[in-house]
Amino acid sequence: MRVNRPKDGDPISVALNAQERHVTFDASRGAEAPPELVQLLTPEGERVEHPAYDIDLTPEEVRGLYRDLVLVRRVDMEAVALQRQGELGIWASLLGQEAAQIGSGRALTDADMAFPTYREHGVAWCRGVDPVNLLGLFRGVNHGGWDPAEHNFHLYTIVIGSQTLHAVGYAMGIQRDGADAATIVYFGDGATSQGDVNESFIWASVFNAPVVFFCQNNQWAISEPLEKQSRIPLYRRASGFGFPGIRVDGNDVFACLAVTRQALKNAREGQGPTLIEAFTYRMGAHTTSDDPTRYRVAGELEAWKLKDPIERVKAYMFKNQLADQDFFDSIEAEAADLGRDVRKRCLEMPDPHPLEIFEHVYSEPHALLTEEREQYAAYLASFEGGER
Amino acid sequence: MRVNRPKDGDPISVALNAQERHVTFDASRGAEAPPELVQLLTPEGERVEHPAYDIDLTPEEVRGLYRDLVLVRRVDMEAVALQRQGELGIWASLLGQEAAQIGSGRALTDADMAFPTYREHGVAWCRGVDPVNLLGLFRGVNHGGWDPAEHNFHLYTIVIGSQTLHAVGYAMGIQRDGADAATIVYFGDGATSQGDVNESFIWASVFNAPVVFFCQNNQWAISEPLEKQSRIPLYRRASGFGFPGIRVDGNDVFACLAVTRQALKNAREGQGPTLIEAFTYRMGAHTTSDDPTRYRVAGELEAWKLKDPIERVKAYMFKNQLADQDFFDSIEAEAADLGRDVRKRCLEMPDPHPLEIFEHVYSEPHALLTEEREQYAAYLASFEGGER
Amino acid sequence: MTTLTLAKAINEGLRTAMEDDSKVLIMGEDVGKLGGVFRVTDGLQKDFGESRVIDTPLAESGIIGTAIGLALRGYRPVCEIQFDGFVFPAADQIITQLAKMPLRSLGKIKLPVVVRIPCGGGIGAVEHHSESPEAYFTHTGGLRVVACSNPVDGYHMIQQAIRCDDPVIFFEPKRRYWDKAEVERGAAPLAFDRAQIVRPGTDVTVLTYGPMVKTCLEAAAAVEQDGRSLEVIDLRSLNPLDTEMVFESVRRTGRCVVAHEAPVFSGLGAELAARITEACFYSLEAPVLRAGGFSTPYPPSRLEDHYLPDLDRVLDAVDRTFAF
Amino acid sequence: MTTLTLAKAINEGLRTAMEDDSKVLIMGEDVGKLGGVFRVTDGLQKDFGESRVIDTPLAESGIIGTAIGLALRGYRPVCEIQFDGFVFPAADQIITQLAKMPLRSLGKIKLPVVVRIPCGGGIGAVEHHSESPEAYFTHTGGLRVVACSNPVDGYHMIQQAIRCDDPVIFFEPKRRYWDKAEVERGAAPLAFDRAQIVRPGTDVTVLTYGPMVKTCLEAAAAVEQDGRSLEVIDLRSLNPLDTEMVFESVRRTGRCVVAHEAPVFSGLGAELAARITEACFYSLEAPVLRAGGFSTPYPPSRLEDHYLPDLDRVLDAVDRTFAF
Ligand SMILES: Cc1ncc(C[n+]2csc(CCOP(=O)(O)OP(=O)(O)O)c2C)c(N)n1
Ligand SMILES: Cc1ncc(C[n+]2csc(CCOP(=O)(O)OP(=O)(O)O)c2C)c(N)n1
Ligand SMILES: [Mg+2]
Ligand SMILES: [Mg+2]
Repeated sequence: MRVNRPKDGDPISVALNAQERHVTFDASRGAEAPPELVQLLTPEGERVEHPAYDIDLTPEEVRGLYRDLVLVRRVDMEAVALQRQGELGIWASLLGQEAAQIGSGRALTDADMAFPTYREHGVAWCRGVDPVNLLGLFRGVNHGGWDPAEHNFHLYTIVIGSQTLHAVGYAMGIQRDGADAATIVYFGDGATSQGDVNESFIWASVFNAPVVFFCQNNQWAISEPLEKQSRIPLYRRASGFGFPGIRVDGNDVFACLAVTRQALKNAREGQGPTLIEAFTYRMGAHTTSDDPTRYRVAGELEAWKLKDPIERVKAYMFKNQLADQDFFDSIEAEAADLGRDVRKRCLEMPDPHPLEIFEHVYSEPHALLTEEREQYAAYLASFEGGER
Repeated sequence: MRVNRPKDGDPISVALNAQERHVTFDASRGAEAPPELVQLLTPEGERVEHPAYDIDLTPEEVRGLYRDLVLVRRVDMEAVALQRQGELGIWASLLGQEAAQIGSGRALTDADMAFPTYREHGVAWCRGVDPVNLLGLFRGVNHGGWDPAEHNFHLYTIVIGSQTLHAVGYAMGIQRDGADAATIVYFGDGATSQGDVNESFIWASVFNAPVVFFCQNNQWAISEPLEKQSRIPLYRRASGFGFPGIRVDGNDVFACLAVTRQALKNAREGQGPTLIEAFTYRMGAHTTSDDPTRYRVAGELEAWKLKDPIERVKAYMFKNQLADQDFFDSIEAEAADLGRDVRKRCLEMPDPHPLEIFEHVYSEPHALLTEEREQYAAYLASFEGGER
Repeated sequence: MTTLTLAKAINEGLRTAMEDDSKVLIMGEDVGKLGGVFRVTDGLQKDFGESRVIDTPLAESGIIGTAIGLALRGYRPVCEIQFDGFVFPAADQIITQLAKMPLRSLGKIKLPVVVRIPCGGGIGAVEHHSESPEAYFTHTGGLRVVACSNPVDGYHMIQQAIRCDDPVIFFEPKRRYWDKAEVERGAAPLAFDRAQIVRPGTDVTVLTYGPMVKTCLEAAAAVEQDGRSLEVIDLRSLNPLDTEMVFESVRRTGRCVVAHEAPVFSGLGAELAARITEACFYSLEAPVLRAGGFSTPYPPSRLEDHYLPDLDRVLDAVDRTFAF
Repeated sequence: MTTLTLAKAINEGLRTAMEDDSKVLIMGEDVGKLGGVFRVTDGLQKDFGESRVIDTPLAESGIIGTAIGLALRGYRPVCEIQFDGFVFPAADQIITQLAKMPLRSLGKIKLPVVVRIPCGGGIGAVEHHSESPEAYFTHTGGLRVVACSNPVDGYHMIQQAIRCDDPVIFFEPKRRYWDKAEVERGAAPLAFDRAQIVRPGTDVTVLTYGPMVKTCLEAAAAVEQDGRSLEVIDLRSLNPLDTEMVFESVRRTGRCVVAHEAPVFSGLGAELAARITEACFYSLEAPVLRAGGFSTPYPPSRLEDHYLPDLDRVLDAVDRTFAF
């Protein structure tokens, strides 16, 4: 093990330096120490120590995390392929962010509640949401449709940042219930600029709500690099609102797990909110509609490939003989099966009936929609065979 | 002189302590040193030193500041009286905040631009806006109506926080013009919770815009005490956005002048934004419609009366023989004249013509308003004598 | 039977709802100790505590956003927007989240959030304190929009709104807060989405809601002596509309005027006019005419008596329907 | 004459405006290097630099709020809202500030800010990417609201919008971005607030704008063989409306259908119906009928062909006007 300190010239420090360059204000007037990154597993698969955070995992648990990482990447790949083949309208890939999502997702207890953006396929996996359920939105057969209460995993939210307020409100509910639970809310680096996200920091702080803000800083908001959102590291935002912020290596599943677990524990114990900035990288396009070659250089991606969140766990497991080749083969096989299963059930997903347009808008009868529904039903019936 | 350190038990420290009590998070996890308050003149009228800020004022300048303070208080009093007599619909008194406004207002150069809330009568005064112009909005004869470009003083803004974004945009314009100017924007403690205000911090920081955020923390947002908006001192908010924040004694006109001058200078010189928290107290009601006895204890006001922003300057002038009784008498007389003049011209303010409803909504002809205007003119004409 | 002002009637309705269901919360700016700037929540924090009557930070988006979160956790928040003109910072949370989340979940989520908005002009206030933003919400599928006009409805409708499992935008006519009426607490209230004929008549149907109900009733009384009989309908529910009652009335009278304070252009009156014309085409002796605010921002208060449709403007529209 | 897509025509219009006036700025999310998600600002940052084509932080209120500040300093910002459904975080800045500030100053302030909004459905997108929020803005006095429907208008109207001293909400029909037409750069454009008869006819006036213009033209072509002649009017300006042209047409045809993608309830079609009925009461053979979106949130994309009024739905409305 070595003490955690990103090496000069490694992609993370390069990125950090690039970011620091944009800090133009006089360092004597309020600048803080350079950001420290909690890391427990290096890109090379070495375990490192961190003074404040550690984690003790059984080989079984490590294998479990590895399996999670591989399987969610497989689901994601399959979804990208499904989109390419026209089976999904669009897909927001989590490629590169698996560790941030699995690490934080596995830190949650059943009683905790998670509020995702549109990219938390890994967290959904940890919560036990059937991956096929995630596809409906992207296929265009529904806007989400799962029951948030079933797995304590809220619906995907597309309007950037709105879910942060829902999460804080939910956490205020937990407080009122006196429940032993916390809320975690996910958002991106771009989202930190939205008024709602900052209001959610205020609410959480003022009411000391049991919420963990989990920002996946993948360094891009579509084409905009991080410096369009902030000139200092994002985790520092929290200090301005009076609660702790911490930066974790978002490609290190151990560190993400350890840091999130601690923050959730603090929240449950009445110590209020924490902001976690998981420093990671969006290895894919923003979505399947995006073309990142228009705005970012290829070298960046290449550098980050060396920090791959899965490879380092694999290297660690090899080095420490936590698994043999059979294990890795079996996970590959499971992944292939899962991919096939997801694909098959995606293709089977039925289109909604036209009259579903009028369903679920209100929970009690609504005269206007009843009227529109009847008129449209009659209209449809007027076509030959009742089909347009 | 004595080195600046608020005494135990004085109202400011009491308030600070009260506020600190609400800081419930573990002090070892990110808490900062107790807030330091820049003060150059004590409530007793003693000049004190501050390591980072000082000011050198000629007797003439001190007398000028005193005159400003007294005259804006007089205008404010007159407006309150006018409201009581039914001549204004409502009035937002600046009582107690004169030093914050005169100090910061006198720090501005002609080229600088100020964006007020609805309470910056003192800043308006410094910009050379005729006090009577401020009354139109409160009398209900217009929504403001002055030309912001005439004195580089923007219109009053009632929607809490919106003007902060305007100010940053304006500052971005200054940058593009390469002008030697800065922008200052005023807002209250309550306003710091609005998304817009936080977005304005982000914009200012990312674009390094020449803007000074001047928050008058008068400790109340209508009936809500500061702890409903923040659990740490407000000036610290800036650190989360990567620019300096500083707390100044808002009842100390010297300190407000010194700190604002420096922040504006930094802005003009390309060092970007500063947040100034002027720690002060709303000695009056929120507005003439408000009844503060419903939510705050009388003792609080009594304690703050001892920190009166005008009395301390007077004491200082007496002690240092910067003015004689004649001077004070002449200012009183001038204030009385000004009050009479404001009153007289307020009463003379004509009601707008009904058809003005349709004016100034668009700058180019607009068919719909033309039509509505014509119809309403005809309708009015249909009444006897053309009057409803 | 008690005589209550509208403000007090809503206050009592809130109190009853809070007594009936411990999940009901009040949240907003100054709703606690102050009891709201109009005192509609007066005394509730004292009696139900700070965890049920929540003074929030000063941010409307935050109020609605956290209310949604509380509703997801099983609470029934009643949010106060201090004045009509300050609902816009919350527009995104209302329009993209509150209105759409139940559908997003295919009905698995219910969002029983009530957004109370004191609305309308006539109190001599400064900018943003006199607006009538209902059309922004009636155009937003997923919301129910209602307006009360009197203490009886204030008392009952607020309770119905709270009990309703859908999000409700609840308009309260601020210039009528001090109007009094007898309220019978035990009475069975009219259904939440029904209009009410508040004055029967035969010659013209006058459709209105909120603050203009009183104005229209006065207009009806004023022309009675001239032998003109106006039927005044208080719509109460603005989305959905009680078109059944409206159409029946217009078919009987053959003439219709809609009166509201909001700007006429693209206002709710347009929807009523369009819908009535389609449904009652052969019964109409004249087009449906509208008396409303002008298509400008709300003017300074010294002009508001010109801006707001008053008795004369309503009667002018009535007269004009007879000119066809 | 050049053949341009709508997206490219607006791009060229922006470029020309930027060349003509150094105060014109572009701002929004991803408008710089990426050229916008629809490439409408493609190449502009490269040619005009980062200080005139500004990639902003991800916050719509911030975009409009700072644009207002820039306009106060003499700039003419053109803001892009990435998709229709994301305009709501900016609702407050648009409705309470942009629309009202000129009046607040009694005309001393002009706010030449253009808010470009790619709008409408039909591209198979996820939630919030297919909406038609124009009615929220047509109901807001102080704003001009326009919608282009084709490359010629895209090229000219964006320049007119930028030259206009009033704030303009500028809708761009995203599913028509790739439609092509010949654009004559030197041609004298039609006035900004005028409607245009895009297909003359005699039997029914069909009023529409934005993405539905093409649909309505197809509808008109489809029924021509049945001997039914539709006059299709592209409204172009939604506030103010060119009522002169509209009324003249309806008086001629005696029948009118309004088609838009936005929900019918409380939509702009209602205003047109109400206004036309009042002005053309004796000419109308049938009520003005509306073909539009349903009064629900925009559905998932696999249902959008049912939600959006298509050729058949427009013709169904046309048929229904003949049933009266
Ligand atoms: C309010 C709002 N504005 C704009 C968009 C369009 N949009 C979708 S994703 C995105 C970038 C988000 O970046 P970030 O928060 O960093 O998350 P990431 O996609 O990188 O995970 C934008 C601008 C949106 N969804 N919502
Ligand atoms: C967006 C918005 N919400 C609510 C209000 C109503 N309101 C007017 S002043 C005020 C309190 C403002 O407090 P603060 O920012 O501290 O300024 P102060 O009045 O104390 O100077 C409130 C809630 C408003 N004007 N704008
Ligand atoms: Mg990102
Ligand atoms: Mg205050």
